[in-house]
Formats: sequence, C-alpha cells, structure tokens
Amino acid sequence: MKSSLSAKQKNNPSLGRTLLRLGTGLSAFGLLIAMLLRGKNIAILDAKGTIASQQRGLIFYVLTVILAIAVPTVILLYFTAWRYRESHSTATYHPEAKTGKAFIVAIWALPTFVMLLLAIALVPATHKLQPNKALASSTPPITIQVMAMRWKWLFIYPDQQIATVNYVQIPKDVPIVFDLTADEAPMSSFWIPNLSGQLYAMTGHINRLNLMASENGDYRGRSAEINGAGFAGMQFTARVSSKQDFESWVDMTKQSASTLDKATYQTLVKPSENNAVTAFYPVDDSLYADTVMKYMGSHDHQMTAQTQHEGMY
Amino acid sequence: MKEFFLGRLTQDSLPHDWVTVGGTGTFIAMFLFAALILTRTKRWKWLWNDWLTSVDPKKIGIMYFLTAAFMLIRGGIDVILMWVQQALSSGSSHGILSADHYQQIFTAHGNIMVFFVAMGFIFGLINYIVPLQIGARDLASPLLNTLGFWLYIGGVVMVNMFFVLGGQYAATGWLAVAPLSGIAFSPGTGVDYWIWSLQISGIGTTLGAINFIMTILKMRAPGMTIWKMPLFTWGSLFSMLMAVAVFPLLTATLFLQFFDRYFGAHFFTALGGGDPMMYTNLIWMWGHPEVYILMLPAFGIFSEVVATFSRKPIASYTANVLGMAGVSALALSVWLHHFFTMGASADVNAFFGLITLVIAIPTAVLFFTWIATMHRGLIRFDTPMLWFLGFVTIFTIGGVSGLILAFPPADFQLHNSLFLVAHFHSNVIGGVLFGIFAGISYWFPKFTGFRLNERIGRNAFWCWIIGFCLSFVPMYILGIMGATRRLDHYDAQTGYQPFFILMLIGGLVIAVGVGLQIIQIVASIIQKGNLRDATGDPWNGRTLEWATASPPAFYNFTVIPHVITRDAFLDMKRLGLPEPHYEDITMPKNTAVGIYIAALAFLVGFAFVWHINWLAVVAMIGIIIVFVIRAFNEDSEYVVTAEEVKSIEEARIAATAAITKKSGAMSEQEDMSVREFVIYVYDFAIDIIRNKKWKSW
Amino acid sequence: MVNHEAHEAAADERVMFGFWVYLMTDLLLFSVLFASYSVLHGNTVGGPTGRDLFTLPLALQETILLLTSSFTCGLGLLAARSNKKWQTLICFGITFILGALFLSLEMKEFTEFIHSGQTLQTNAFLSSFFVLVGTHGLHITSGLLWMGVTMGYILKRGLNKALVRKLALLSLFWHFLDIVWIFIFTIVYLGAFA
Amino acid sequence: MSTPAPHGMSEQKTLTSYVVGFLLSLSFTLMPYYLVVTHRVAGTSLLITILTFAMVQLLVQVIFFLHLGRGASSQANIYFFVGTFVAMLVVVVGSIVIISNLHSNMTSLDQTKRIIDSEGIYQVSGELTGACRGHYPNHRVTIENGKVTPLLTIATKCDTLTFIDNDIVNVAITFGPHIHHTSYAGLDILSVPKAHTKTITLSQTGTFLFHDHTRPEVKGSFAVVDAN
Repeated sequence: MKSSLSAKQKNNPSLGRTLLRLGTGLSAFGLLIAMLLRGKNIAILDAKGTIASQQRGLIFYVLTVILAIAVPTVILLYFTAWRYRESHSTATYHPEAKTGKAFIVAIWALPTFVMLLLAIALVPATHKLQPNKALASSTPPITIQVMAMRWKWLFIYPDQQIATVNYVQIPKDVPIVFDLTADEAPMSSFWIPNLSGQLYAMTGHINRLNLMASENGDYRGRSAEINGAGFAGMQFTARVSSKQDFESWVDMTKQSASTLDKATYQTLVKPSENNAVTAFYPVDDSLYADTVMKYMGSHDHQMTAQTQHEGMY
Repeated sequence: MKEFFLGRLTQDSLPHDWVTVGGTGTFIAMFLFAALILTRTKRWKWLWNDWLTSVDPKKIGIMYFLTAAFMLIRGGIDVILMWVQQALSSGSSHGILSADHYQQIFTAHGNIMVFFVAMGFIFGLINYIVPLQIGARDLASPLLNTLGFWLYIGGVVMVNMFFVLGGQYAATGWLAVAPLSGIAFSPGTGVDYWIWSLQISGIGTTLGAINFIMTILKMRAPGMTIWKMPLFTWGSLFSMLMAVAVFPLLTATLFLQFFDRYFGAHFFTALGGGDPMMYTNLIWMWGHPEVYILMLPAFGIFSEVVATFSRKPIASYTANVLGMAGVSALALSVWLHHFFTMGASADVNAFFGLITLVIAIPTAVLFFTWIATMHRGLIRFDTPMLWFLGFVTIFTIGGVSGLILAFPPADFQLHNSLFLVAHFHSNVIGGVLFGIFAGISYWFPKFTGFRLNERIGRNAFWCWIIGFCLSFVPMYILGIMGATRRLDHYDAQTGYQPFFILMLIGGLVIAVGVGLQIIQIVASIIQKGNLRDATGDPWNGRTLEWATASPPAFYNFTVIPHVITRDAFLDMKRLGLPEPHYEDITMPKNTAVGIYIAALAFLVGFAFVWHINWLAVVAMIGIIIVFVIRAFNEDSEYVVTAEEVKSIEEARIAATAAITKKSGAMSEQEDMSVREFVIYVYDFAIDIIRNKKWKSW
Repeated sequence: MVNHEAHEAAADERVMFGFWVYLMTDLLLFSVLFASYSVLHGNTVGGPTGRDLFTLPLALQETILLLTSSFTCGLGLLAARSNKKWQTLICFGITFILGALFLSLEMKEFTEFIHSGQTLQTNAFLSSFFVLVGTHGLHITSGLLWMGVTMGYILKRGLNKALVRKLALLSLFWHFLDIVWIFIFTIVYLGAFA
Repeated sequence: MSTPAPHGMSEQKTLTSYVVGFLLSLSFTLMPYYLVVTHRVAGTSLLITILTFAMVQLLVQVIFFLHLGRGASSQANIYFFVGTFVAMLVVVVGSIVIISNLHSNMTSLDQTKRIIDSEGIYQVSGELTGACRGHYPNHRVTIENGKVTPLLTIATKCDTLTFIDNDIVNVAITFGPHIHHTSYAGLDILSVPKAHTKTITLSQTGTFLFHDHTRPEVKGSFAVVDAN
C-alpha cells in the first residue's frame, strides 16, 4: 500500500501533547466564562415564574437525554480514530471487513429509541406549557392588554382602567393573562425570559399568553422579533410585587396619570424610540377593540376611511 | 420625463457615508486592477473563449469556487463589522454603525453566506466532481449549466450592487419576514435588491438542479446502476431533488412579495386583507429544506473522505444512502419549527416537534456508519480528515442544541435568541463549510495536479476550530442570558459586553484561519514541483474521478469506462488499466447565450428595483428573443476526431513523464511552513525592488 | 464512427425527461399560488366575494375551449409523428385559435373586473385571484408564442426531427397547462359557488 | 421517416386514447358544473365532490394525453409526478391547515360574537331569534344619489330586508346613530358594493336606525314587529 505522500511527513504530533494542550486551553476558557458569569442574571436559568421554571426543567431533561447518547458516540469516534491511526502498528487493518446485519439494526434502533424517549416528554410538555392555556389557580386572573407599537410597548389594564408605556407591574402568585396585539407595527415578540417563553404580537390578532410570577423583583422584557430600526431599544421592565404594593401602585397611578383618549393614542402610536415610562388614567375602553378590528380582513367589515388615508400598513 | 427614463434612480442614490463609499471604492479598484493586467497580457480573448463562454463543467466549477471564495471574504468582513459594533455598543456608546446600517449588514451577511458562498461551493464541487464520478463527459445540458452559473453571477452582482447604487439593502433579516419587508415598513429599494438577487440566483439554482438530476439519472457509465454510485453523487442527487422541489416555492413567494411591493397587492400586508403569517409559512417551506440542500453534499463528501483516508470501503453503503434518503424525504415536513412562537395550537406544535425529532434518526445513522468505517481502518490524518473531526465535534454541538430547540416549550424561551444563532451556525459552519473545506482539500490534486500544503492547512484548521469555540460558546451563553439576535446596542447592566468582546476575538482568530487558507494555496503554487501528483490518484482512491488525469482533459475520459462494482476505480487498478484506445468524441461548443440571458435577467431585476418600467419590458423581450434564437439553432456540437484525442493524450503522458523524471519519485523537500512562506515572500519582494524587475512587466 | 443514432435517441430522451422535471417545478410554483388563493379568498375586506363577481357560463366556455385545444394539440402531434406537414399545421393552427379565444375571454373578464373597481389593489381575495389566473394566462401566452414560432420554422425548414421534438415538448406543456386550468376552474370558479 | 413516439404506441391506439381522453375530460367538467349550478348538493360536501372530479380529470389527462406510464423513461417520470403531487399536497393542505389553525387558536374579541356568525343563531340578551325557517316576505330599501327610499320600513319578525345600492359609490350600512354604533342581530356592518344588493334576516325585534358609515347623512330606519 504505497503511500504517495512523502513517508517522512512529520508524523502526527503525539496524542498526549495535543490532549494536554487542548485540556489546558478548554479549562482556562471555562474558568474565564465562569468568572464573567458571576453575579449576572442568566435569565433562562434564573426562572422566576412557574412557566419559566417548567421550561427550564424541560431543557435540562432534554439536555441530559441527548448528551447521554451524543457524548459517548463522539468519544467512541475519537477513540476509533486514534486506535486505528496509521502509525499505530499493533491495530489490525482489515479493509474488506463486512458490517453485519446486527450492526445495521443497532444503528437504526439506538437513535430511534432515544428519540422515542424524547417524544414521550415532548407531547405532554407542549400541551401543558401552551401559552393560551389558562393557569389553574384559586385567585381570579388579571387581564393585561398589550399593544406592540413601533419600538415601545403599551400595557392596558381593562379591569383597573389604567395604562402604562414600557412598564408593567404584576402581583406575585396571581395568574396574569396577556392579550397581545400590535398597531401599525411589524410582527413583534413579547418575551420576559425570567417569567415565561415568548409569543408573537401581530396586528389584527390577539395572542393570549398566560403566566404567573413566583418571586418579586424587576425583570427585563423585550421584543425578540426584528420590527424595524428601533428593535434593539424596544424593551420594558416587568416588576413583580406583593398584592398590596400592586393595589397601591394602581391607586397612585390613578391620581397622577393623564387620560389616554383617541387623540393622545394617535400621537403615541407614531414611531418613536426610547419612550420614557408613562402612565394613563382613565383609558378609552374601545381603543383595544377598535385596533384589533381595524386589521380584520375577513369580516364583513369596511375599513374606516380615516385609517385608510393614514398610510397602508 | 426623467422619472420615466430613470425611475427612482436619482443623484442621492449614490453612496455618501464612509462605509459604502469605501466598499464601492475597493470594488472599482479591484476591477480596474484586473482589467489592467488583462490588457497588459493581451488575455481578453483568452478570458472570453476559454473561460467565460466555456461550457466545460470543470471550468464552470472553478469559476464557482473563485466567486464563492470572494463572497466568503466579503461575508467575513460583514461578520467583523458586526462583532466590532456589538463589542463596543454597550450602554450609552453606539459603536460605529447606525441601527439601520447594522441591520442591512446582517441581512446581507445571511444572504451572501447561504446563497453565494455555500450554494456556490456546493455547485462548484458538483459541477466538477459528479461527471467524473459517474463516468460522463459533460452534464446533460451544457446550455443550462452555463445559464445557471451566469444567473448565479447575476445574483452576486445584484446583492453587491446596493453599495454602488442606492446604498441600501433590506434591513429585515435574511428572510425579510412580512409585514416588515412590505412597502409600508420598508419603503426604500433595500428589500427590492433582496428580492431580485434571490430571485435571479434562485432561478439559476433551479435550472442547475434540473441539469444535475438529468445528468446523474441518465448519463451514468454503463454498468453503474443506482446502487453502485459513489456517495458524493448520492448526496448531490438528494440535494438537487430537494432543490427542484422547493426552489419554485421560493420563486413564487418572492414573486408574491414583489407584487405586494410593486403593484400594491395585498398578499402579506397588514391591512387590505393580507395575511403576514402566510409569508412566514411560505418562506420557511423553502427555508428549511434549503439548509438540507446545503448539508447533503457535505454528508456525501465526508462519507468519501472517511472511506478513502481509512483505506476501507464505507462500512454499510445502504445504511449511509438510506440515512441521506431519510433526511431528504422528511425535509419538506418540518418547517413549522421555525415559528413555534407564532401561536399555533399545542397539537400542531407537538406534531412538528415530533417530526423534527424523527429527522435526527437518519443523521445519527450516518454518524454510526462513519465510526464503523474507521473501525479496523488504517487512518491517515491529512487535512480532509482533520476537517472531518472538526465537523464531528461542532456538528454534534449543533445537533444537541437543535434537539433542545425541537421542543416547543424550550423553543418559546430560545427562539430568536443568540442560542438559536449559535445553533444554526454550528450546523452551517461545522457541517457545510467544513464539508466544503474537506472536499476542496481532498479533490485539490484533481483540480490542479498538485496537492495542498499540509502544514499550513493544519494550522488553518486549528485556527478555525479554536476561533469557532472562542466565538460561538459565548454566543450560546449569551442566548441563555436572554440576549436576542440582531441587537445593534444593549444596556450595560445586562453584562453582555465581555462575551461580545470574546466573540470578536474568536472572529479575528477565524479571520487568521481564512488568511492561512489563502497562504496555503499560494504556498502550494510556489512548491508546485514538490507537491505534484503525476499519477492522478494521490490518495489511492476508489471512485472513477481518480481514473482521469489531474487536471482531467476537457473530455474527461478517452473512452467511457465499464463499471463492475461500487469501487469502480479500484477494480480498474486490480484488473490493470485498459491499454489506451481512442474514438471520436462529440463535445458541446462554447456559447455566450448564458451570459446574454443572465445579463438581461439582471437588467430586468435592476429595472424593477428602480421602477424603470420600459427597461424591464425591453429586457424581458430580449430574453425571449435570445432564447428563441438559441432554441432553433441546431449546430451546437462538434466532433473531436480520434487522432486529435490520441495526440492530446500522448502529449500529456510525455509531459508528466518528464516532470516525474526531473523531480524524482517525490522530492524530499518539506511542505513549506508559514514562517518559511513569509521569508520566501520577503526575499521575492526585495529581489524585485532591488533589480527593478517591475520595469519589464 | 460514433453511433450517431444512439447518441441522438439518448439526447432526445434526456431532453424529454429534463422538460418533464421543469414542468414539475412549474406545478410547484402554481401550488404556492393555489395555497395563497385558498388561504386568502375569504379576505374581501367588505368587498364583493367570488360568488358576486364570477359568471359560471363564461368559465365553462373557457374550460371547454382549452379542453378542445388540448385535443387538437394531441392530433397535431400525431400528424407530426407521421410526417404529415400540412395536417400538423392545420391542427396546431386550430389549437392556436382556441388558445387565443380562451385568452381573449379571460382578458374580457379581467378588464370587466378592473372597470368595476375590483382591481389587484382592492383586497387580498382579488390579489390572489388575479395573480393565480393571470400567471396561468401568462403561461398560455408563452405557449401560443412557442406554437407560433415553431409553426413558422416548420413552414421555413419543413418538418425535421428537431422540430417534431419541439412539438412534442410543446404538447407536454399544453396538456400540463390544461391540468392547471382544471384545478383553477374547480377551486376558483366552482369553489366560489360551493 | 416518422419519428417513433417515446411511449411506443401505434398511431391508431394514440388516436383512440386522445378521443377517449377528450370525451372523458369533457364529461368530468360538465358533471361538477351541473352539480354546482343546480345547487343539488351544498357546502363542504359539494366542495369535496368537485375536488374529486378534478382529481379524476387529472388522472384522465395524465393517462390519456401525457401517456404517463408507457415508454422509455416513463418510470422516472411517474416517480417525479407522484413526488411533485405529494409536495403540492403538503404545500396547499399544509398552508390551509396551519393558517386556519393559527387564526382559530387566536383569542377572538368576544367569543360569543364568533358563535353568532358561524351558526346563524342570533342570540340577543338570551332570546333565541335566529330560528327563522321557511319563506317570509321581502322588503326592499334602495339607496340612490344619497337618498334612502323608503325612509321607514315596517316588517314582522323573520322577514327579509334587501339593501339595493344604485348609487355610484360603495355603501357600508351600520346600525344605530353615527359614532355610537350598535349591532343588529350580531352584525356590525353590512357593506353593499355599488350596483349590488345585500339581504339580511330581520330576526331581532325592535325599531332600529341605519346609515351609510361613509356618508352619515344617508340614513333611514326599520321596525320589526313580533309575528303574533
């Protein structure tokens, strides 16, 4: 078996030295990452809501099952590569080795079994953590109507008759129902990593997202879907507080806030970035319904002339 | 009047900010430099006759490689620009790019890398190697081949055109999801450039795919049944079958979006009854199979590389082929896992999650066949094998993160986060790009007659692997910290900045890797004599492409070989190469029709981008006329007589005999290392300056 | 000597197979237009629905015209195969006229809609209707152009093998367009009254 | 010098296949047409029948005109045709299922209103009013150059009221006074394009104002009295 390459080709660097170099490099890199992560809010792992913690549990389950098959396979591959390398004289070289029937059955059966293991977990988890499934809880839920606009979030509390921009406060251990829609904005995605997964907010539709916070604190929320130039700045703060603090916050807003009628709404909906946190009371209750109906294409419903000339969205 | 003739093309569409002016300047400088050399060496005729109008799949393959390599560097510059911006723009400082500009760069980066780098290299490899592997002289339709290539070039020019004219590309993400890409939210010409660069190169890909399917199914050497085809040909066949199945979907979706933007239709608009969700649904119906179209040829390359470098036939040929078939069959059934978060019901999400799990099974089977092939082999760790080991490491990380994302509840947390971005880059860079590098270093001796420098190749590999880990492990972590993709600035308290800086360092290490690959090619040219492979079979290969000379004559085989078993070339070597006898060969003539139709197609696109209606109509009529003229002219082939073939062959045998005699079997000179290369270039430069050699050029 | 006959026959068979694969990609292009129509045909935004706009007898006339032209196209190819030049020209002439008639009926319907204010820009239903039926109309136009040019060349060069192959491809294309129209007739016109 | 057809059938057999194919496809066109025109069957079952007719005609065309299945490269052609057909099904049926699932999975403004539209049972403050079966008298209101005739229409429950728009512009009928709209029997708005008519069932008793939303001055009213 003449090797047409020059045999004197400097042989592969000895395995020991490469493994050593790789080992030190990787551990140094790992240390650096761990040091950088200290004290940071690793949102998806620091779950502060019931939904987020279940999602974290699912991620860990899936990770362990897959690593259980992936890691040994890769190690087996490296070991085979090392053991049958050219310079390793003792290993038997058997070019015409035929692979038996059993091997074929095994390589199909093993991954199928692992995927079955994962499939068993997938279906119930998907049904259990479906965003528009109401959360079982004794306390009545609070509905918050969320409107994604070009590059800010408007939160309307229909029961409490108040509205806020880029800030939402919710009580702990109370099921919250977010009814997401959008107005004159491309698709956005409402996402508070610490509390639950994301869901799209689109014009002409209401996407219902149920979640329940389990720990007080301020959490970052943002749009996860690109919707134009101001996408990076389209973020809000979600504060989880006790029930009393929530009630006092609502009352305090009612005293100090200005009204949100159709006129102020039209100026608010214009594209703008880095909007300061503002609050409104009282709120015109037909605002939300009109916005959703405005984009309804299929109903027997003529578009109001006024929105027509404002620009085709 | 001006409006009629020039549509929306006006004074201010010329570039004005520093990045685009810089870009335009470098492009024009490069073209002028090339033109200067061509005129100095009086090679315009040679360029036109030997290369541009050639229908030889090997020439077209080389042109694909050059364009794709050029686009890889251009896409790479985008990455560096983006990661510098992300490393700097924490808190108050806004980095070097505006939000809009940053968004255009990542859209252009996505399109260039998928359409013009990955598809370019894949089409180059298939063009060059598949005819050789199946024992054919040319593709089924030479016209479709050159037309497909030049439409690809039309797409390349269109995607880089926005630098020169308009200064604006789509700021919407590589798939320009509606309604953001609609006329209401993206009124400029940006999305139109996006539509027409993808439309023109997409149609080119469809035509190319039809051509390859016709070739693989209808023009195999006698005796080579479907089950004796080499595995790279299998991978290419599955890839092209998927391309034929889904690229029309892309063409139709782009056509509908063009109607929305140009004629004010209401397919995907928010108002007027349109349904933006339908756009996401349609674009991903093409989007997901596209990533498998890129991956299948890479699987084929790895099967060939592992078999040859373990000096064993592939462990279980049928399991390998069935694995590839399984992936391709399910390609068109999983696309909803790209928009689990849009709001579909639990049953629909669960169904598509399950199918995504099922697709992982055939991929795992492919892995096991490679392990079994290496078992009891005699493995040589040349660069192709190193790229394979790199692929195994990174593709497995991508596979693990992919299976997590297959779970809808987990995807709700990770969709559009940097975790997702790191996932698909693991699969695309680890799988497709490493597959392409393995393929190119494996078949480089066949392309040029001399192999690549191993030492610098190995350094380049380690730069790629280390650079990849340095930049994409922090990206996985940022994803888990809640950082979304496409952020041009972020708050300081998020603590993302150190990780973005690490990513930038990783990016620079990869840039060094790319630099080393260029140096590797130049060094190999310098050491050509030493690295020459006169036998045409440097790796002791098993498949037919090694039976031809390196580089093969334009007719590939003097006489089409008869195939007995899967290892066609091995049988020929065992039974002794047949004594050469020659016969007349009919070969297709060169044709410029591909260039003309592609140029007119480019004009159609350009006219629709700038709303110059008369130009669009004229160009379309031009295409019909050129096509009709070509369709009805019948003499497009010529015959190479047996004597001419005999003389070509004898000249080649004499030349290789002379070279081997001169440099002995293999001169003992070592492969040049990077240090030696730098010294060599330094001496070369000094020599020119001191002896004023540049005067003679 | 290169076996010219075998080379020629193999090339023919390859071109027919390649054209068949092209037709499949065209079918897939239409599948996206059918998907858009079926999803969007309800979105009339208060405007008239298909039931208000379409006249079924007109659609039936168009369908019968196209079916007959498909029949005469088959006869034309038969004549071409048995080298009867004039019979071929007559059959394809009739096919051309029927195709042109079909196109004129379709144009009449389109202009009628546009005059009554139901244009492409009105709503999603009309956008998807015009693009689906319009793309089919465009394919018919290119088929007619192809037919005209080929008949011209037959007059000039007589019925040689290459031109017979072109007619074979053309008849494949024409039958394929007929199939697409059957689904348009069923889903768009009959579907509106279902 | 006749060029053999790839499907290798004699001239006579091809002719008969064309004739048979032509007659079959004609009949498979006329049958669904007849079914639709005479409203013999309605709703989704009609849709399914005409779709099956289309599928059958597809087979007729493919077998009798394209001669799929006979001739040299026919096997590859069949595989490609079946593959494309499956891909088309995935594209069309997949899109319809996914988009309708996305819409139905979204929460509607008020669930009750959605039930009214879909099942035609007009439920207003608990009273089941939509159960009007059988034939009832028809009243007509014409809108011409900005005038409504007659201004007031008196009708009994379950009568039908037809709005005729003879104006030069589309009309959007909304109920109640302008700005503070109400809905009549679950219907917010009734758009009548010019030179067209729209008919509603008067299933809700009481007197109601109506006007054209785009031109509030064009208005009238109708009173619905209980039958007994």
